[in-house]
Order: sequence, then structure tokens, then C-alpha cells
Amino acid sequence: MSILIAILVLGGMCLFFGALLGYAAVKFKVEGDPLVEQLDALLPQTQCGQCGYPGCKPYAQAIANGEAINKCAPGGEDTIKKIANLMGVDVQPLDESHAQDNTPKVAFIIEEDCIGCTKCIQACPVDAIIGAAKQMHTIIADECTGCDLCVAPCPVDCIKMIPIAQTTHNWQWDLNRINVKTIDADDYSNKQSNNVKTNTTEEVNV
Amino acid sequence: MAFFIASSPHEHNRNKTSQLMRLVIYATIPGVFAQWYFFGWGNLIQISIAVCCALLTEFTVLSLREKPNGKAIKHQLFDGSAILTAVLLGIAVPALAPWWIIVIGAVFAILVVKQLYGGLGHNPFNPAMAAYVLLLVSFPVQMTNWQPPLSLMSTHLDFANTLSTILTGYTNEGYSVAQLRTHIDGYTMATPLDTLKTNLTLGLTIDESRKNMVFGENFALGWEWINLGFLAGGLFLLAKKAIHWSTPVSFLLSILIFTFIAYTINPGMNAPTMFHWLSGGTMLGAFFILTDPVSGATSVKGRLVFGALAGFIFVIIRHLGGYPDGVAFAVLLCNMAAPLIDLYTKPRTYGQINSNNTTKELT
Amino acid sequence: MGSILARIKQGRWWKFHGGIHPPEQKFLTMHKPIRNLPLPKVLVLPLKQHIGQKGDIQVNVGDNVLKGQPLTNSPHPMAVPIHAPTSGIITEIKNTLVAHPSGLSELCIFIKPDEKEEWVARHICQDYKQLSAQEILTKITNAGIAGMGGAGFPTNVKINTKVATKFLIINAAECEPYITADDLLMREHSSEIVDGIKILNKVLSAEQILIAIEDNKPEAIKALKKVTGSLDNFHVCVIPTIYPTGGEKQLITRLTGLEVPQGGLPSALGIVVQNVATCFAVADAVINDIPLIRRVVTVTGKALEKPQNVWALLGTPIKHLLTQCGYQKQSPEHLIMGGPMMGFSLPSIDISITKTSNCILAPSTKEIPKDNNEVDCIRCGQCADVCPSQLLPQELQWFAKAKDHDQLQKFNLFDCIECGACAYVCPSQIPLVHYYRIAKAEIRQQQQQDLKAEKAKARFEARKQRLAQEKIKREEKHRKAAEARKAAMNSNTAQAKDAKSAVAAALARAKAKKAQASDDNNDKKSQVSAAIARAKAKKQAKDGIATNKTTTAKTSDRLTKEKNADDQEVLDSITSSNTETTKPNTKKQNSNDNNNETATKEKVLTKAEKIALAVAKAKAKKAAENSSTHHTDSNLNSIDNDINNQNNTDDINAKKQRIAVAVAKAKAKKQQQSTESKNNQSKESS
Amino acid sequence: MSLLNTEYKEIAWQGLWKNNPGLVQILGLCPLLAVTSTITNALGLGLATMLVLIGSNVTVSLVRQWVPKEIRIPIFVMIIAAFVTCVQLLMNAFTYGLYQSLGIFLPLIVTNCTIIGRAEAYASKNPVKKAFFDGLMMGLGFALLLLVLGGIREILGQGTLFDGAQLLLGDWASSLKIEVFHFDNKFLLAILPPGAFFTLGFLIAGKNYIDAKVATRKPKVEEKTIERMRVNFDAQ
Amino acid sequence: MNISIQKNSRVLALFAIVCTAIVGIVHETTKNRIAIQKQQHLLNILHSIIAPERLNNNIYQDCLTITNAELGTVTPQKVYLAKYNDKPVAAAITTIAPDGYNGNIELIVALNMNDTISGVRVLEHQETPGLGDNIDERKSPWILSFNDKKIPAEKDSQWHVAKDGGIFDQFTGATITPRAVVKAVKKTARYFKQHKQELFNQKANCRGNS
Repeated sequence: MSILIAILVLGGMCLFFGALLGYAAVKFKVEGDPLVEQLDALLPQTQCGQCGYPGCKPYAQAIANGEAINKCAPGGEDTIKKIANLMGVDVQPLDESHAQDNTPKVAFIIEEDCIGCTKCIQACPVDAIIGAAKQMHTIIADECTGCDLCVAPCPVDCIKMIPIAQTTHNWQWDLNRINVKTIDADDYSNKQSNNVKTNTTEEVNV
Repeated sequence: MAFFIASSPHEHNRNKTSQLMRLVIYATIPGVFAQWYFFGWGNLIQISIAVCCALLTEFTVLSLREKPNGKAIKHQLFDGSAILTAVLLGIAVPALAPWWIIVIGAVFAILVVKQLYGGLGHNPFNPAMAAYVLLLVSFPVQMTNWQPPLSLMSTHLDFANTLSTILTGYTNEGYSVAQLRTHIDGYTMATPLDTLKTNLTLGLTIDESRKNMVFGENFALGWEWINLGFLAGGLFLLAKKAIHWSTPVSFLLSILIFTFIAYTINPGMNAPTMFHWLSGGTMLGAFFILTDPVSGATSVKGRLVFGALAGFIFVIIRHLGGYPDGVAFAVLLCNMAAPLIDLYTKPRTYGQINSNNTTKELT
Repeated sequence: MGSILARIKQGRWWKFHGGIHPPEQKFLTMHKPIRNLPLPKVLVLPLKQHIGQKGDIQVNVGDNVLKGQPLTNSPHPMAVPIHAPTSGIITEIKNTLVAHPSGLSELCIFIKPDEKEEWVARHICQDYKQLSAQEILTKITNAGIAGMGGAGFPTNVKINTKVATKFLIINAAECEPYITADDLLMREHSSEIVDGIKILNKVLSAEQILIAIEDNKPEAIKALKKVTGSLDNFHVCVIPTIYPTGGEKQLITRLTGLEVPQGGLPSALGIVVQNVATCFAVADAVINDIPLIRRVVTVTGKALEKPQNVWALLGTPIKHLLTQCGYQKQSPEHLIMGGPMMGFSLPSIDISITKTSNCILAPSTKEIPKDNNEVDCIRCGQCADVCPSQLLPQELQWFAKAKDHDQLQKFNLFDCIECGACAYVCPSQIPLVHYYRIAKAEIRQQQQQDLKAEKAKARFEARKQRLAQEKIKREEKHRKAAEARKAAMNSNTAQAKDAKSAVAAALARAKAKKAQASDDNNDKKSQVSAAIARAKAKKQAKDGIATNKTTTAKTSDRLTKEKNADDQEVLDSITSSNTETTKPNTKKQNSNDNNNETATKEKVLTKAEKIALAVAKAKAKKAAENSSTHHTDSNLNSIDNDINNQNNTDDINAKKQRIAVAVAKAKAKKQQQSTESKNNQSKESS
Repeated sequence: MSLLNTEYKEIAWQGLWKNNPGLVQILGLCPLLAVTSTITNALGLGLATMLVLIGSNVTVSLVRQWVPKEIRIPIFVMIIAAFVTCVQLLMNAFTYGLYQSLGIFLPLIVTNCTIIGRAEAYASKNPVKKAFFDGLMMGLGFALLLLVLGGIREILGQGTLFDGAQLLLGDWASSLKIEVFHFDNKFLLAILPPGAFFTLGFLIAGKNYIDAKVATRKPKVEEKTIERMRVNFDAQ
Repeated sequence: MNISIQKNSRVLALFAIVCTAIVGIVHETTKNRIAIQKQQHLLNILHSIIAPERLNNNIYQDCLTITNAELGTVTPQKVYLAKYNDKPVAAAITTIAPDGYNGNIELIVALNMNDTISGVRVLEHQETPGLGDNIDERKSPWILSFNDKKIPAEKDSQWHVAKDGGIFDQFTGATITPRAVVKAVKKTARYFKQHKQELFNQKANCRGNS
């Protein structure tokens, strides 16, 4: 008898909870994957394709589906850390095969070599190149993400990737990098020849 | 010509961590002296064993951790923190505890509590107290075998005898620790705290218990003097500004308040404040353990809360706990609470105001 | 307000949290008068000597300039001009080391003085009280005055507030241990300073003027009290000496008990703070029409024989100052611009004085030793005790080391004023401020990058959308054209035939032209092919490096194949990639001039993976389709060429032929489209 | 066939080392830490866990086709609970001696995350045979860890091995007891739960150390060049 | 939505019913055996503290439930009466020592009619392994030291652990556990001494099942 009661009670409860879960499954179903959006927001949006996916969003999608998190070369360690944080996995070092020199760069078109073929324009994922057929092209440096996708399509190899120079604005307080040099101040005309790097940053107190 | 590049500030007041540590070590001298005077050589031997073991362990771990160059290891080895830990542990263990007790304690303190957590500055617990608790929990027999004051002992305990007891368990004459602890009339001696605890469970009142001879009369037997010694050392540290006043003051005040409440409610079952202040490791804890900056709270407000909480736990353990003294446990529990205390006592940063205030004042 | 004033009058000051007492070193220079220096051989003027932007250069190399002549100009309010400190010739305009902690170069103007000190035309103002606020503002702007206390905020911007000013605070606290420049200036030029203050107050019309001065400058206090004694809304506030009272926020709290809200400016409280030296410069500029071309610099430190305050022209190389003060070279040399607490090390002796350089500190090796004994933080909390911003430096350094930017911001890193008090007291000798600076720079950069990424994403999405729309439009157009042609074919009436064929012809012509434009540009042809050949040679070289496992013979073989755009090659490469498990190669199939964009330059990338089999299959399929597309494309092109030819010869009887051509073209197009769609399908399925 | 073999090898490797439920997934900590004061206790809990793990894996794998995704967790929990209860009842009835010594571990197992974890992660997606093998290997991995942990703690704590084995295995097992070394004082910390945390910590550290060593010894995998994708607008 | 709800609730209920049914069936089939096993186990314990040849009644059935604060606990305890030819021989009383180091210690104390202790066993405890758990007979013979001790008088200084000046050893390092056991046994023994007659006059009222 007690078993029968147990069966009835449990059965009834399960009917109820099953119904509840069934309702919840339909009602709270998540359309799309917010995870992908979050991941996409962490990626640097260079759309460079170095990860092996055509753009940042597809890679975000792939990570959500279990792809390795260490393939974004332009994002570097920082991005990997953030993704690891979001995904709740361990931080991994950047996958060497995807690792390129990821110092920030901008593309630059050597104007005398440009034949105006527009191929780079079509390759640029962020419309950062202006120009028209048979017209010389140029790059809007501010919009360039440095993905270097325009370099390969150029038939005349007139696009160079130039590292972004360090200025007093974007300097990161790296005291070790300061070149200590002494120049003869009295005679500035001699300056060029006298430009001796003593290369003695000493033991810098950092 | 070489130029020296450094980040500001270029000037520095040249206080160093190692100096701070050294100062604290010096400040233990009065207390240790009192210990030596009333209980003999035991603790001095324990301290020296502990220091050796601690330095050896520290050296081994630092070598394994491969810090950049040999100079750095030496630098870290003698920054005083390991020595201080060892000294405190040596003070805390029973004077006649066997040598392997202090060895295990010192190694555990440095290896597990300090270095496994990342070394100096990274340990969440006070290494000396964590090691003391480990020993207390693991070897209750040895750790509760307190030697009675020299004046109450039937055997004469000189340096050689003490050393022999610590190393072999027997004096040169062949007495065991248990025999050493036996009073002339055949009664095994315990510390006042222990005696009090036992007597309370037997239904005796505090006053009855205090007739026991381990309590001595008017500071005669040394426990009070040891505490006073550490108090003196603590005051020296305060004067030197090596420690902040907030923690010891709030700790002792908190003990005062809670023991006073307990004493007022039931004087028969609760010892008076003065007894708690001057027995066990109260003063050592107040000035040398709780003030350990690494495992304590940082802001003044935080330190006040920290000390008060420690005092509360201390009183609770002494009255209700299974162990006679509660300093070590109170310290560890408060160490655990320290990050939380820090979080809730975070100071208001300059300019973080609800703008109502300022505008009101101006208009 | 009233209560604040009452307290000020009683001399009871408020407290700010923390602060330190570094040992006083002012005695080195405080008893000697300000010295005038001989002209240096060269003056180096950075275009930007303040916070803000640099102006546009108004002069050229070789120009003769007069003393006080503006060298830059800009309508931007944050771009204050610079002036020639003396008359002379401009020898160079180029990048050189500037007074910045980074030791990086910025654009500078080099002036070789001619020793004549010829002034540009000046208009000395007889009575500044007659001037309107706007006139004063213009004069200050044109004189190029920026805050001379250290930060260098343009003065014209700072005093041009919209909020009614209650307090004008004159910062004469000068709390850094060595610096006495303001002290001496106050002693020697107190009346000019008060003039300057009055001028400023004409613009600000503040209710009360508080001159804040630390009690370690008794003579300056005396001098100021003497000058301001008769003025009723002037208060000389003698405040206790504690570092960093000179910090703007700390000074405000000290004097008024108010706190500048987080992220806000003092002007929100109705307070403006100006440095004494700035007041002097204002007086000079408004009354004497002397722009900011010189300043008092404390040249001090035990490495000098004669440490002293000097009048230095802006642009004077430090070397000049040091030699004048008897500099004894130390090893290693350590030069600090600014005080020992907040100044920065200089990497060279040739850096010049700017508007914000108030001190050159040349300490002896003993004076500021170079020990680097950073040990781990033991959380002693001394740093938190002295932090004037009431931050938790020990927590911040922890997060900074861990690069935990979120936590750093949560712990108000950006409220740190970098005064260095924490690092000064730290027993573990942690260079805390340095960690914060790095962290701040990183966070700022991160924020910029995030912004950039956001923008890039938006542009990427926009482009995607645009391309999708274009594609739809294109297809629509093709469909219509095809329909039209079909109709033309089907119709029997000559008229319709005529019209429709005309349309078709026009379309075809346009197409042909387009094709011509992109492909058969006769003018440029040789040039282009030359360029392409060059590029190919380059790429070939690259390929040779990249695929060092394959023999050169093979490479060249492949290249010849590529030139022919042989489909077989693609298949070859794929099959070879199947068998090659060692090293995957990146292969490029180069362009065939006659093909259109997408087909011309197809990068066939192969990857040797476990699933190579499947991938290769899919690729082979794709390649096959591509090649067929390519054929249809070339068909299309040949048709286009045909049309071209026909267009060239004016042929009336070619209608039929044209129609046939159009039909063929439509067919070809259809074929192409179908292959394209197939392509897409296969892509999707793969 | 060899493919199948390697698959089973992989399962075994996962269970015993690479994905060991105790050492790597750090699951089932509560029984793991509470019960491993001696090797005998460890053996008891290990056997019980293995048994239940195999049983629940097989059962879950059997019913996996009929379980809708939304309610799989409640169902797994019910299956495991029912399974454990049945085992407990049966043991109680028929092997009372064993129940006396193992019985206290059985209720602990119901809440052991390893079991629901394997049901969810493996058994619900794989055929019975594999699920059985996975249960066996995971259980074995868990049991082995428990044995090591129990062994170390027992040696450190009281200097013996297999103390009290007769309680689990019958009277003959009392001869199993090995006195490794004798000390007058037990090292209580090793026997108490903190000792279990310390020991487990060192074991995990040891495993990571070995893994790191192996990884450095392995020759570097040949460099791959990546397939750089072009952002393809036409495909969308 | 309705389909999902119906399906899920049906499946879940089905599983619940099946699982519960299986458990129920197993329970039903093993119920009796388990009871027998338990009884056997208890009997074993009883026999170990009261020699089986001393009694010839069904001790397991001759059982009382009593609640008396003098036992040191207010939870109902059991008394098993041992008789030889209906003559009282001894009684086994379960009790709880509430002040163990780690909570309650459940004991069974057998007492002879001649006011001596026949035997004591620990039924359940959570004392520190390796330290307090020596009260368990399987770990240490300490518990046997109660055997044949005389029931103590009201103020008997002997009935303490050695540390408190009594005759019972404490374990090194653990005083609390043996102290608690000694105290509980003492209380039970006193209770027995005072109430033994009325215990044996009562009718068995717990029918053996626990």
C-alpha cells in the first residue's frame, strides 16, 4: 500500500514538474546564441581571417561550438584571457601556427606603384580603402584594422604594412625602451654623425 | 655617458621590510627573556631549531622556484620574515616538546603556509599560527605537555638537561617529560588555562580552581611576566611605529568587554579579564601575531574590526571550546575573514561623494 | 560659503587624507636670488609644451624671427601658440627629444639667437583695468600661457568658465621638497603677481581670492601679505607644509573642505586654481605684452656647485643651465625634470626647457641612490595611510600586476594623482606609481582599441549589407536584361526588333566598355604587365622560400602551369596535398588577364589534416566548377570582344548577327549563373 | 576492429589518468575527502562508487533514446537514486556484513557528482557497451585515486596499511594489516579532513608535474601553417 | 507548447513510476530479510555483552521503551531484559552520551542484577578517527574496561577518567570522548540501580522492532 502511495505521489509530482519543464523549455527558449554575440564583442574585429574563419563573427560562432580559443593573433594574449574568462576555461598560449607578428600596423599604399585595379578595395573588410578603377587608391589610416588582407590581392605588391609608430600619446611607460643617447648639443650640424647610442639604460628601476 | 632612468618618485624614505621584521624580532626579547627566566632553556632551544629549519626550508623552496639570481635568494632569505615566523613558533610551542615537533612546524609554516601560497606577502594565514594549529591538532599529546615553572619542578632543569629532553625525550638522569611534569606530591602539572578548563568540567568554580598551585600568587610563577614581557615588546613596536595601534587595542578591548560581560553574568564560571589578558598567548597574539600585516586587514577601520573579531572568537574559544587557549584559532579564523573585512572597510575615495552634499554647502 | 570664509579668516584649515613629509631640500636654492643667464647658443622649442594640441607652424627654416614673434598659430582653443624667446634665425624644424618621460621625439623648432634681442612690435597696456574680460582673454590666449605648475593646462580655457566663480585659489604651495621657483618669484615679484591675479579676476570675478602658501616660505608670505594687505577679498592662506598640498584637489580640500567630485573639475564647485607663476606670466602678457617666453627654473641638486633659481628662456637646453650652475657629472648621470616626487628622469642633457619645467634636479649619487630592491608587498598598509586620494595602493598594485583592468577601475585607479606618496613610504620599495601609470596607459589603449573594434565591426557589417544589396540589384538587372533580350528575339515587328536590339546593343556596348576598361587598357597595358611581372617575380621568390621542401624545378614548373591557368594544376595541387602529409603548402593560382575579378586570382589554400580526404574532395568539386565558370567567362569575354569588333566597324547589316550574339551571351550568362548557384550550393554543403 | 580498440583504450586512458574524476575533474570531493582516512575505507568507497557508476551508466545508456532533453537531469537523478537504493536494500538483505562496512558509503554516492556527471556527459550519448566500459574505467580511476589517497593518509597518519581490512573483507583480511613503521603518536592531521585536502593537492600537483614533463619531452608537433580565410562576402 | 508539456510530463511520470515501483518491489521483497538481519545484528551485540548462556528468554522480544531524564537524555531509549526461566538476570539499556567531541555517542549498557556492569558497547559515534574512535570495540579494547565494574555510588571519585582522578584511562590526547562515555555509563548504571525492579515488572512494549 505504501508503495502504491509512493508511486502515485511521485508519479503525480513528476507529471507536474515534467509539465513545468516542458512549458519552461518552450517559453524560455533562447533564440540564437547570446554567447556568440559576447564572444564577437571580445574579438578585435580586424576580420583578418588568421584564425581560419572568414571574419570575427564566424570564429566567435566556432568558439561557441568548441573551437580552440587561442587562434586570434591580432587580439593576442589579452583577448584569449577574456575569452577564457567568458568560456570558463583555462587560458592557453596563442596557437603558434596562427601567431604572426601582431604589433599593430596600418596598411600603406605606395602610390607610384598603384595601378588602380581596385582589388584591394574589394578585399578590405572594413571599406578603409578609397579609390576607383584606374585611379590611385589610398588607405584611411584611421579605419584600417591592420588585417593585411589587402596585401595579397594586390597584383603589383604596392601595399605595405607599417607598424604604428610610438608617440608620446600612445607611450606605455616602458622605461626600459628609452634610448639613452648623448648628442653634442653645441653643434647641431654634427648631430647626425654624432648620433651615438650609448645603449646604457642601466638597471632601470621598474 | 650613461643616464639613469627611473619612474617617480625618485625619493624614498628608505624604510625596508627587512628592517621592520628585524624590529619585530628584537621586540620579542623581553618576552623570551621572561620565558627563559621562569621556564629555562626550552623555548630558546626551540627557537633556534625553528630558525634553522625555517631558513633551510626557505632556501630550498626559493632555489626550486628559480628566482632570477643568487643575490635575490639571499636577499629574500634574510628579509627577516622566515626568521620572525620561526621565532614566533618557537615561542609558542611547549618548551619541552620533542625536536621533531618544532621541525615539522617550521617546515610546514614555511613550505605550505608561506611558499606554496606564493611566498612573502601572499600567504592568507599567519604561518606561525597555522603551523601551531597544525601541531596542536596533529600531536595533541606533545602539544599539551606544558612544563611547569622551574620553581615548581622537583628536578633541576639546566641547559644540558633541557636539550637532552627535547632531543631524546629524557633528561640526562633519565626522567621523562611526564615525570618532569609531575609535582613533588605526585600531581601532574598543567598550565593555568588547562587547569581551569579541567576544573570547570569537573564542576569546580573559578575561585576553587585558582587555589591550585600552578596559579601561583601575585605573578610569582611567570606566566603573567611572560605576557608582560610581550606587552613591553609590543609597546616598543608601537613607539617605533612598526605596528599600528589599532589591532592590539581593539583586540584587548574586545577581550575586556566580552570577558567582563561573562564575568558579570557568572563570576563562578568565568575568569576575570586580567586573567585572560595575562595568561596563555594573549599578549603575544595581540602585538606580534595579529599585527602581521600580510594576513591581517589593512585599513584602520578594518584593523579595528579585525582585532575585535579576534577578541570575540578568542573569548568564545577559551570559554566554550575544546582547547584551553584560543589565540591561534582566533587568528586563523580572522585571517580568513580579513579579505571580507577589507572589502567592507574600503575607504571612500577622494571625490566619491553624493553631489548633494557639496552643492548644499555652497548654496 | 560664509562658514568657509570664517574658518579661512581664522586660519583653521581642513584636513585631507594622508600626505607625507619628505625631508626639505629647499635650502639649497631658497636664499639666492633669481639669476639671469647668458643666451644659449641654440634654443629648441617643442611645438607642444602643454596639454592639448600643437598649433600650425608659421615659420620656415631660414626665417629670421624677432623676440616674442609667434611661431605657431591655431584657432583651436586647446592649441596655445609658442613664441620666439629671442631674435634669431630658424635653423631647423625637425623631430628631436623633448621633455617627456618617454624620451621620445616630437617636432621642434631650432632657433639660433642673433644676440640682438630685437623685439617684435609690442603694445604696452597702460591701464589693464580698462580692458574688457574678452580682451584679456585674447591677450592671454595670444601670449601662449599654459599652467606653469606642472600640468600645463591652457590658461585661457581654464579661466573661461561658464560657472560663477566663488573662489580663485592661487596655488603657491609648492610642496615638492627641492623646488623654490615660485617662492623666489613671490619674493621678488609679488606686486606683479598680484597684478596678474587681479587681471585674472577681471575675467573670473571671483568672490574671494585665496593665496595658498605653505608655512615653510616665510619671506614669500611676508612679501605677499605686504602687497595684499590693503585688498579686502585677498586672503593669504598660510597652510601647514605637507606633501602633496600643491595638488589641485588637495589644495581645494585644505582651504575649503570641499572635494572635487570624481571625474569632475574644480569649476563644478565654482573654484578656479591658478599657479603663481601663471599669474606672473599673465601680468607680463597683459601689461607688458610679453608672451610666455621665459620662466623661473630651480636648478638644484647636490651634483651642482651653484644651485640657484634662474630665468630661463623657453627652449634653453638643460645642458646650458647645468653648466651655468656648475654641474659635476655623476656616474651614472641622473637628471630629473620636476621635483623628486613627481618629476621624470631625462634620457639626455640636450632636452630643452618648456612652459611646464619648473625644476631641474641633478642629484648626487648619494642623494638619491639607485637601489632597486623591490620585494613583494606585505600589505602593511602604509601606502593607504598616506594616499591623498584615499585609494588602496596595495590592492591596486596587485591588480595592476595581474592586469585586471576591471578591478583597477573599480578601485578608482583613475583617481590616482600620481603624487608618489605611496611609493615613497613603501617598505617593500615597490615602484607603485610606475605600475599605475602603465596600467592607466594600458587601460586607455584598451578603451581606444575597443572603440576601434566597435567601429570596424560597424563598417564590416555595413559593407556586408551593401554588397548583399548590390548583388541583389545586379541579379535583378541581369534578369531584366535577359527578359528584354528574350522579348526582342520573340517579337516579329521590325520596330520592336529595332528598339529592342538597340537596347541590347547598348547594353552590350556598355558591358564591352566595362570589360575594356578593366582589362584591355591599351595605354597602360605594358606598364601594368610590367608591374604584374614584377609582383610575380616577388611572389615567386616568396613561394620559393615558403615551399622550401619542394624543389625549385617543381616550383618553376608549377609557375609555368599557373601562367597558363591550367585547371589541371588545381587538381594536381589538391591531389598532391592529399599525399603530402608533411608540410602543407600555400599555393597561388595566378591571374589570367582576360578573366574577371573573382576568378582571376583565386587563392587555393590547402591544408594537410586528418580530414584532408573530405576537404580535398569538396575542393576538387569546387575547383572543377570554378574552372567551368572560368570557361564560360572566357566564352563571355570572347563574345564581348566580338561585339567590340563589330562596334568598331559600322555595320548596318549585322542585326541578325548581333541578335545571335546576344542570344549566345544570354545563354552563356545563364550557364554561368547556374554554375555559380551550384558553386554556392556546394560551398554550403561542404 | 583496431579502431574500436583504440577507442576503448582512449576511454580507459581518459578514466584512469587524463580525465580522472577525482584528480582532474575534482568531482565527488565530499566522500573522497571524508572517507579516505584509511586504505580500507578507500577501497570500500571505491568499490561502491565503481559499482554504482557502472550500473547507472548502463541504465542511463539503455534509456537514453526515450529521454527528452529538457527533463534528462531529473530522470538521471531518479535512475541513480533508484539504483543506489536498490543496491543498498539488496546488500542489506543478503550481504549484511558487507552492508555493515560498505553501507555507510552508499548513500554518500547518490550525491557523488561523478556519477551524474558521467551519466550526463557520456552515458546519455553512447551505446551501452561503451557506457559500461566508461563507467568501469571512471570508477576504476576514482577507486585508484581513493586507494592512493587512503594509503598515503594511513601511512602518514598511523604508519599502517590495510588497518581494519577485516571489517570490509572478512576476518581473513586482518592478516593484511601491514605496519609500515611504528610511531607512538599518530599524525592526526593526515587522518583528519585537512590532511585529505593537502594530500589531494599534492597528488594533483604531482599529476600536473608529470603531464608537464611529458609534454616537454614530446617532440614538438610539426609546424602547421594556417589556412588563412578570406572574408568572403559572396558566400553570405 | 502543449505537445512539449504533455510529452515531458508523461515521460517524467513514467520514469518516476517505474523507478519508484522498482524500489518498492525491491523493498517489499527484502523487507523481511532486512528485519531479520537487523535483529540478528542486535542480538549479536546483546550476546556480546550478556553471555547467551545466562539467559533463555527471547531477549529481543522482551523489550521496553523508556523515557527518563535520569538517563541523561530525553529521547526514548530501549531496555532489553535478559531472564533465565523468567528470573531477571540482566538488562541492556541503550543511551546517548550527548557531550562527545563530535556530537552524540550512542551506547548500549548491559547491567547485571547484582549491580555490576556486564558490558558496554558503542552503537554509533562520529568521534575523531584515530583518536576518539578508540571507544569502538573494533578499534580498541578500552570499552571492555567497564566489564564487571561495580555500579558507583552517588559520589564516587573513582568513576572518572584518569585525568580527572578516576580509574578509567583516557586516550592520549583525547579526554573528552572517554569522559563523555564514562559519564553516560555512570548515569545509566545509576538509573538501573534505582529502577531495576520496576523495569522487570513492566510489560514488553516495543515488540522488538527498532
